[in-house]
Amino acid sequence: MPQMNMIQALNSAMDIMLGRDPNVVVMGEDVGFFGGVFRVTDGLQRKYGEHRVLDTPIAEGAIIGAAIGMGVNGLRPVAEVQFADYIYPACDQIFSELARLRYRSAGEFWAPVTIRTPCGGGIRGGQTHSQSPEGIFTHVCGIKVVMPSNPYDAKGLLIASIEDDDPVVFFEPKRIYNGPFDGEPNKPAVPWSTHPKGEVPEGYYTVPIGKAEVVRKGKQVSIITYGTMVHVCEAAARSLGLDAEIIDVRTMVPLDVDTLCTSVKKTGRCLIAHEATRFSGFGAELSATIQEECFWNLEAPIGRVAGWDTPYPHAFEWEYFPGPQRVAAGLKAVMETP
Amino acid sequence: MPQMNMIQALNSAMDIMLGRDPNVVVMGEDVGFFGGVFRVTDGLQRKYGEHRVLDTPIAEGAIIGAAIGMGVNGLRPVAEVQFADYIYPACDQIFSELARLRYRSAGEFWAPVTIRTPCGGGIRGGQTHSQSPEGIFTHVCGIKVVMPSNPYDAKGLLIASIEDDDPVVFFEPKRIYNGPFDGEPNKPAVPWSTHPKGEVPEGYYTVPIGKAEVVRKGKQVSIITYGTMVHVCEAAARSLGLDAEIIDVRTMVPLDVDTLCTSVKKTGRCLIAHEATRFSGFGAELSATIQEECFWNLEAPIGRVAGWDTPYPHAFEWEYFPGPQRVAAGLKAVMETP
Amino acid sequence: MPRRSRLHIPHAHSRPGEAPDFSYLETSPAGAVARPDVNARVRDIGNLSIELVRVLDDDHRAVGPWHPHLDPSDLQVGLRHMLLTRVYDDRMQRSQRQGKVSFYMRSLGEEAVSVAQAMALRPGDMLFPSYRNQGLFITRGKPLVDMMCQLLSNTRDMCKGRQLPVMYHWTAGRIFSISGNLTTQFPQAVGWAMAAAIKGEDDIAATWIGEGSSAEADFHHAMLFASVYQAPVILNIVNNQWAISTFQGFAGGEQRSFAARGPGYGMAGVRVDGNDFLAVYAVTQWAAERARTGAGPTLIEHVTYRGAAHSTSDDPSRYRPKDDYEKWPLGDPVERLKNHLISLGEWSEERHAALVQELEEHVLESWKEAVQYGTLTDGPRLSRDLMFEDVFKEMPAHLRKQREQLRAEQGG
Amino acid sequence: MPRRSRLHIPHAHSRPGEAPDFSYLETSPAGAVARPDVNARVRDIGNLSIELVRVLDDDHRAVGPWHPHLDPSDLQVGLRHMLLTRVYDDRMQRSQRQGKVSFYMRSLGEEAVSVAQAMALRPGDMLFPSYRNQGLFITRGKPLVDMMCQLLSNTRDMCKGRQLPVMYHWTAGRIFSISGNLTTQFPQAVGWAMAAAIKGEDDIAATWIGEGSSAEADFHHAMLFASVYQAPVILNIVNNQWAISTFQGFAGGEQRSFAARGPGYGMAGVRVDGNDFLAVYAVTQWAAERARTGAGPTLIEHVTYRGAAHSTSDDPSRYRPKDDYEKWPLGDPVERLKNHLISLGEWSEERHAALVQELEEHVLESWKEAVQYGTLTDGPRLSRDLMFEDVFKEMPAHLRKQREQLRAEQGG
Ligand SMILES: Cc1ncc(C[n+]2csc(CCOP(=O)(O)OP(=O)(O)O)c2C)c(N)n1
Ligand SMILES: Cc1ncc(C[n+]2csc(CCOP(=O)(O)OP(=O)(O)O)c2C)c(N)n1
Ligand SMILES: [Mg+2]
Ligand SMILES: [Mg+2]
Repeated sequence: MPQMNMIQALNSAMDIMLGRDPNVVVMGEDVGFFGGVFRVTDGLQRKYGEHRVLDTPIAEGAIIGAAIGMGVNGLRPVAEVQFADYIYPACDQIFSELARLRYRSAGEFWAPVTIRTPCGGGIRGGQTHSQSPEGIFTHVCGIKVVMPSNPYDAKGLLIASIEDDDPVVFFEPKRIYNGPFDGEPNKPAVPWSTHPKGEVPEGYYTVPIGKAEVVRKGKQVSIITYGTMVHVCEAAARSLGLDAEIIDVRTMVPLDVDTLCTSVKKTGRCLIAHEATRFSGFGAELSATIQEECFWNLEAPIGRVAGWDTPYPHAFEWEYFPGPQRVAAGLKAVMETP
Repeated sequence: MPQMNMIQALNSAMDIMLGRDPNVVVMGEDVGFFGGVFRVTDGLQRKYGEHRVLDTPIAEGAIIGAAIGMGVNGLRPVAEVQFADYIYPACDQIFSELARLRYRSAGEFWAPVTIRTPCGGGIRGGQTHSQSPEGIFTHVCGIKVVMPSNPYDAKGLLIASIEDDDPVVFFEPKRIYNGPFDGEPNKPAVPWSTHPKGEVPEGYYTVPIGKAEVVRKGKQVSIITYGTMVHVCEAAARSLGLDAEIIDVRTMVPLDVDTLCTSVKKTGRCLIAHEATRFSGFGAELSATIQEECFWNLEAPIGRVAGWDTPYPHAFEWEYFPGPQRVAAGLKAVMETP
Repeated sequence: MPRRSRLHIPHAHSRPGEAPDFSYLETSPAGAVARPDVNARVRDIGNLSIELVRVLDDDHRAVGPWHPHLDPSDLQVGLRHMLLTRVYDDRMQRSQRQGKVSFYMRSLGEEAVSVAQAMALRPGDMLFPSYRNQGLFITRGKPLVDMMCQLLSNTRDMCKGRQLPVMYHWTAGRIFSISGNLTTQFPQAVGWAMAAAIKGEDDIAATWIGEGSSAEADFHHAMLFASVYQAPVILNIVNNQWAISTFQGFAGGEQRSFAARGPGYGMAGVRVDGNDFLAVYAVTQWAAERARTGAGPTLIEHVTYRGAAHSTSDDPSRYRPKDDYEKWPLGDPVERLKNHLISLGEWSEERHAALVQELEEHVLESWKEAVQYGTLTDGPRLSRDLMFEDVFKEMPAHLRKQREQLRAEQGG
Repeated sequence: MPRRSRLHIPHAHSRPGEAPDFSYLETSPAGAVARPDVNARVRDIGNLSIELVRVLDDDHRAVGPWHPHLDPSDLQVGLRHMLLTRVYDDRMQRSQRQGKVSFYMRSLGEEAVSVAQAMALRPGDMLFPSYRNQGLFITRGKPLVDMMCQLLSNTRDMCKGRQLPVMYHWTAGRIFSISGNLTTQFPQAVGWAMAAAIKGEDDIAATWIGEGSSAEADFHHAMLFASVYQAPVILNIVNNQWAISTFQGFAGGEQRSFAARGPGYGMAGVRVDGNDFLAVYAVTQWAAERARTGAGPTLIEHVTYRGAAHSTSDDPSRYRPKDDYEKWPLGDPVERLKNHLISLGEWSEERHAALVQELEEHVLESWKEAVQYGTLTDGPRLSRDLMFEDVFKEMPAHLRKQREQLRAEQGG
């Protein structure tokens, strides 16, 4: 099986879809001639031409506005927002238009737009290149929200997103573009080739939207997480010698409540972890839902581990990042019963 | 004591602040000559002149962008966004700039902007004049988020917001502009003069930001809510003959966790209610926090009652609105113990 | 407290109680503006964005290079559509006043814009309207009953009860869903046109906003993308002088025409008398040919006047003189086309009166039929289950659950 | 699969491996453009937005009506600031390559814009820069050590470690905090200027974006508000031909100059040779006088070239010819001012070399001092507690709690 890092896997997903479906177009700032600032679209314009892989002006709102119109006219736009921190100029087109078009037109108009955007910190990006705004998008009904944690899922979920007739906001945790990351910045970087999910088929396949994955079976506690934090949580649980069940949410909307709750009902304990700011982050919805569904099975309060409720500061990146220490502290609290 | 409805109370707050502080300016679409589409700024331009009360072009992003610059230059802008549904074009200026300016400049620059915006449904506004997007703003660190439920609080909180050196997004539940509303659209409208909180002092006073209020003391269950839903929850609890403790959150950020948790620890049961869409709404954060703090006191799962996870449909306004039936069903569930 | 201020505040030219004053309006005589080749370079036709293209003169004659030489029968069709729009508007306005409809917006005085443009475009061209373009639907032949059912949110509502009245759409008629959010359709139309160009199809897109809405970011987004990719699109600003209570100066019209934004973005900009059916037709034809032949997009500013209130929620007597509309220098589009046809010997007051009556009957008949399918308050209603559909293509579990909850809540 | 497509795709004029090609650039001879009165009406000075204001001719002489007649000593100050900017950039770039600084952005080739404009404005005028305006800080006298400490996120970092390198601010120097989000400062500057006008104060605002950034909505927001309220502001577009990998055609520059957007919005627009110190100075002075006397805002397009990479994260050899910068027809701003001074007999190669050496030493000294206050990796560090400050004016309970949590997490 070929090895791919996440950049290659995402590139392969778009390559395959550009090849299979003449209506797929890729667009965004620097995605064409240059192949993207993270090189995720490298080579695609050369291969499919500049009418299928479009460089755009620097106007996120216009990119999404135009993509909606293209979608209405039968194309399947895959639009890149260069950093998730720069998606806000497109909020109105996403929230008011993309998310609601099918609804307001009673199913007659819709735009199958996929919005790809790199998120998360850990690359010395400071407060404007590190954000994880996924929580905001989960509150807007009518869009699906996806975040993969590894190359295999990245490719399969991106293909599924492009094929989906609903709009999808697809977050790419940029810290793990090149390798899994356990939250210890001083350890040598590990490539994806060391990870089973770095094995990625060359061809077409999908990973279904709306399905969480149990990435580690365990009995003592359920850790519910996504993106980069999947790897951090694995390391933290291992360091504590806990038999944790670790679930990668993968799709935030629609949420796979069954998989999450089956696990929590079994273990009786639950820790939720994400890199985004804690207050009103997606962890809140996870916690509230699990509490509603699993209350009678809980042996301790559901815990949340997250980024602090501050911007992501350049100098304190690793104090901000919810690393293995913070996860371990969270796990210890969840394991206690008075 | 004079009687005021919420429109008059808000108008009075701005009138007083325009009078006390020459740096206060009021700005927005139709707020000047016309006095606002809900008449909240009626008469202010006549009284303070068109350099203090400014009509603006129809560009919410520009209104907030300009307000930030005005704030940096020593003014205290009170900017109206005509409907909360139209705040999204301003997301980037609010999230990336207004919320972070003090932080990124290490406290050297800031803009004390208050953004007023009418929210909520129940006025046959359809999907673009009915939204309650407050939850989204609570996830953005650096802005305070306020929603009053009555004229007295509206005036006191708006004055406190204008005086606050942090930015505040101030949501006004438009359904209760003219009178409290218990969720029964077919009953005759009730004016604020029938409600104790319709008594509003003429002069200056503040209601502190960051303090929830126990609007009804009770023993059996804590209902945590805000805005229009305060009145609906009161009616629903009354109809069930429950001795509910009802708490009006008033300020979402910073959240008065103590007042909420003191109550839930006492009653052991908790229902959270808001009009906004349920999934990842502010109720999720309330539920998660209360669960974390009060887990060992809970006798039943915390319940959530909210708008459905759909846009607010014109024809099904009352099927969408979380009225007394939905609240009562939620209360019944919370009161059950297996 | 009053401080010396250097800030310029645009002032409406007349306010309630004052005499209407339209001295600010810059016009050109009918026939005075040259008609350049459709392939003209933008830099050579800057005058089109400042002058005012007009065809009908004060004596009701069609003059000058923009005269589109339409058959009288086409003019009669145009007149009919404009009148039908007006009669429909009047009747629906009354239905709102009677409490049958929750909200309504008339297009009084602006009928020529929608009707002439719909006629000048091809059926395959895709239209992205604002809420004041009912004339597009009417001209393309959308049955009035369908439109009324939307207003009533009834069992035949094309929007399944989800949208505020007037937010129609018509897939078969190639008219996009109207949004309550201003200007969002502008970049979408450009994207649609870009897709047509990518696919090598000949259809073009056209879209409309009010002058007030040109302040929104999406105006710029649309202008920029249209210019950069030379998208086959017509971008229309209907300058009816008023947003809600603010006049066009608050959208930038005091300093420069709206059409002038076109050349600023390297795009053709044309300022046209929006109450002159023939001029609007001719300019649209010119812009459509430009777009279709790959000569680029066009921004058209239609200079017109909002004869009615902004919507049924609004009282214009609070912010402008009561008789403003009567004094509008460019007259009334229906009257002007009617008089032109009469001057051609192709129309008469009698035929006109008969047509009005016919249309009134047609509207009334349609209304009678529409209310049979239910109103907001009476009669058959849509199933509440529909509320949960079309949020996604397939209903996810949490919405199925909420649908059940609602059924339980409402007993059944 | 390839389909016939009519979509226009802008093409860079030369790509890696090709010979640089600047034939697209439209220029005017030095001295050729008239200098209108500062009170000229926008409609009468449209030419300023199309032609190119230049003062320095090919023989290094200052010619024509825009010649600002500065004292040679002022020109020497300007040269010094430009050179210091360049030397500082070079040294910081190297520090980044050595891993001392996480990120850096040079302004090579664009130094005249910041330096001449800062000199032409008054100290009280408020500046809202982009990330490529380090020359503003340098010209206004911000100590280099302060700027370096920001790059190092060290204990004397004015941003307390919160911002990416180059996102300086300087309250006392009246320079606003730089944002990582493009164009957001544009409407903020207009708002600042509106406030100055409301308060009746004489200070004006000036703000800068790259030509690529003019695509963002905030460009339109700023243009519109500045025009409607005639705000005392100068809006600058630094057209250095490139965003990251996309050339200026992708921001609309292929169809029309960026300055032409000005007249489109009813605002003065001036296109100036951005590598001509004297021309930039003169145009800024003209625009500032307009703003200060209430004659309205001005949009200035500075035609220049980004001589270096976009940032230290970028490799321009992937998207443009390696020798592009050398072939740029408008030359280098430092060389041009130097040669002008020499031609005036007010400068020499020797004095120049000595100045460069002096500045290099100054930069090195400053760097030595700055690193004493810590670097990202070594030396004293800011207290991590600072992370929780300034989110709000007063720290709310949840942040105090998180601060405790972090202390516990990190032991103590
Ligand atoms: C984003 C947004 N902001 C504000 C509104 C409220 N609003 C609806 S119509 C209108 C005035 C629009 O004026 P104009 O564009 O001139 O159109 P006209 O009504 O004259 O046709 C306003 C402010 C809205 N619908 N959407
Ligand atoms: C809103 C936003 N979108 C995208 C980016 C990423 N980005 C940073 S600089 C840049 C190019 C800007 O080019 P230009 O405006 O021409 O400025 P220059 O770098 O040439 O000075 C891009 C795309 C950003 N910082 N902010
Ligand atoms: Mg209008
Ligand atoms: Mg540039």
